[in-house]
Amino acid sequence: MKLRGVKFVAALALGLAGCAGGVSDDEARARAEQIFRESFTHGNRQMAAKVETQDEVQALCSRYRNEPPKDVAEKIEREQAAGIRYPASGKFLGDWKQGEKIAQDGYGMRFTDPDTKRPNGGGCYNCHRIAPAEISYGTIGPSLYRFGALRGAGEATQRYAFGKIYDSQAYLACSHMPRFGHNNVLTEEQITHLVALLLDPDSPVNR
Amino acid sequence: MADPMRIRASMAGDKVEVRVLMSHEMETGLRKDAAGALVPPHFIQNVTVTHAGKTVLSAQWGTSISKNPFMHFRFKGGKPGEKVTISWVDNKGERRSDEAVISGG
Amino acid sequence: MDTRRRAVLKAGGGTGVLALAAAAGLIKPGEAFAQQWNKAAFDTKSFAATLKALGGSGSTESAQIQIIAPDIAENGAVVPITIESAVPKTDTIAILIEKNPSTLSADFEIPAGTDPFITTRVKMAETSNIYALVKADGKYFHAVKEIKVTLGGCGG
Amino acid sequence: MSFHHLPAAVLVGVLAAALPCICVAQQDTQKEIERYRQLLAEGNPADLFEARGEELWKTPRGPKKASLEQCDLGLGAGVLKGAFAQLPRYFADTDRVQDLESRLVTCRVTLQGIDPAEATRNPFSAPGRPSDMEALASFVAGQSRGMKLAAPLRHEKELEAFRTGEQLFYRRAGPHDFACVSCHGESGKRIRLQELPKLTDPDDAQKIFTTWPAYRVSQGSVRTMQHRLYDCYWQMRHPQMDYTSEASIALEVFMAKYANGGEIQAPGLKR
Repeated sequence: MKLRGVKFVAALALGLAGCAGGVSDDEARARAEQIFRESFTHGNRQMAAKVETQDEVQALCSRYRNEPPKDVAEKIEREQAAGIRYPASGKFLGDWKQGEKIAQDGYGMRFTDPDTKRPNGGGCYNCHRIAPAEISYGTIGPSLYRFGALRGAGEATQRYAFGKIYDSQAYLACSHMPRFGHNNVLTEEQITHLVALLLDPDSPVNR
Repeated sequence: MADPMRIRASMAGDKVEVRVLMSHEMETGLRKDAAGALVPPHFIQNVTVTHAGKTVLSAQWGTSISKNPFMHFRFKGGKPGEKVTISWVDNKGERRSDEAVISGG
Repeated sequence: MDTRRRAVLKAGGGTGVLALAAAAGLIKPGEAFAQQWNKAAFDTKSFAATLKALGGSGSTESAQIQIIAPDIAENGAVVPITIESAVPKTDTIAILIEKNPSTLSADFEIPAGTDPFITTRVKMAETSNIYALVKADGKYFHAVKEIKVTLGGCGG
Repeated sequence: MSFHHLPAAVLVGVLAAALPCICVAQQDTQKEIERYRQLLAEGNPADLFEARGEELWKTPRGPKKASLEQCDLGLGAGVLKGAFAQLPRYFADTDRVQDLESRLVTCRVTLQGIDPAEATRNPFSAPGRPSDMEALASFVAGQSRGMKLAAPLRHEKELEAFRTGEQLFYRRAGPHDFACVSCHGESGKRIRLQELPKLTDPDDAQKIFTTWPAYRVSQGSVRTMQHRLYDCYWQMRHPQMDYTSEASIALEVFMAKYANGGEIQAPGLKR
């Protein structure tokens, strides 16, 4: 909430910068899109085509610099929530040991990751503190240490954790966190392993 | 041929303080290239430092010295203007020798 | 050949303060590596085996040997290590890394007049104990320190 | 025991080691990493690259058998000192905004007669395959060491590049929805143990932007700003960014605006 004022000033400053650059934001955006397409010409064409076209959420979050107006934010959250596919079995808790491996692993979907048989990692430790033994953790996201111990491991929490990993923007429009399920980075089963890492009482996160 | 070393030799009190960087891959023999083939070991095995005809340090290295090796040591008996010579030879028999003039403190 | 020679000569007149190059051909015969490389010692895979291969039968832990190194290395490819020995008549200083594929990393001979002090950088495959093994007056002494190797960036 | 020969960083280390030993607590991790970096700062292998770059700069090469000594990096033909501190900038002869690497390519092509494809063939080294660009960039950057960054951002095309860079900085795409701002939008955050600069904050930008090119111990080589961007997009799950592409230079102009005034400490030394 305290950010609102800051945002307003920032918006003003951006408006002024806009004048200095000589063209409107829409024109600047159109030019940047053109330049973007001309700057990734040597790699995999399929991969390039995918990043050239933004989906609606990416385009909106880019346009609003991750601070969408309330109505836009609500629309994003509503639509993303509707797209979450919860496990048909109703089983949210997988194996925390496999979850730990997925959380450590940053493999997958880079142009040097040709092994399509090797599953993608979640790279969770890049941004979150999780199990206490790992001292090399990032801080872009909140600490998840003791996540289950603090929130309990009831069904509502299980459902929330699954949904958040599946599509973070169902809960916070323009969150920095990838939409792991929505974008097919992680499978349903992999996400249940991560849910177990966070919630299982035997997981080092909660012990 | 390998690039020249970067040697700094300067007086610190009555001692000569030497810092050297060497340009070398220091391949362990355990690394795989892009095609998945093992890259053969290639590393410096012996280093000798001489001053005024006398060896002031010698070393044997294995594959676990870091790429582009760095070394820092001190010896007595040198004076500004004199030379320090550092030589290395690697497991393929390639060698390199460079010298630096000792500067004042 | 021409480019090589030029490269060597020009480097000498380069940035001044630092290195002066000498062509490989200028190494005087005789000073060129009469010494040996102890393959047997570099092939060993434990502290005890390395000690034995270097000719020692036992080693005493000594507070007179200091290992100066970070507790945590941000990257195992380059771990800075300084070893300083206050053991009288220190002749050699070796660096051993317990969990590396080969334990012995380096063995320095310290002639009289040279400080029993050496800084270098080593590769560590994983979190491990490192040993500074000193030979002084025919006897072996050591110090040990654990260094944690972490994953610094986004990771594989 | 006397410490007076030890560099300050090592001395700090000795004193720290003398404190009562406690297990590494979380808050100490950052301190130890800081110490690791201080111990490394004693000798930067980028020195080796600077020396090789100087050699490459002065050696006649290419079909025209010319050296790069007459290269115009923005302050006139042959002016090296301080040129890097005023890049990226607009160049009338190419009618483009160019960064250091883009301009070095221009000079290799025009002065030395090297084929453009050849001049950009091996910009990023691999073990056993050194890159001339990494060495040249190290050398030229080192010639502005200690000076303050002053990228001009005056010419119409420089301002245009800034606007483009700004759009790209916030542009989210790919399977992870990443944009530059995903990691560089807030101060004091890290990926694993690596701190991340907020690139639109002058305090952060001035400290970081000015340390590239840098020797990266994780890569065993100097890496350039072009590589930094290429590597970011790799991690962002984008395809490989074209070397000296217009988008890369626009992003550099965008970053330079906030980094202007920072003291150049390149080539730096990093993880």
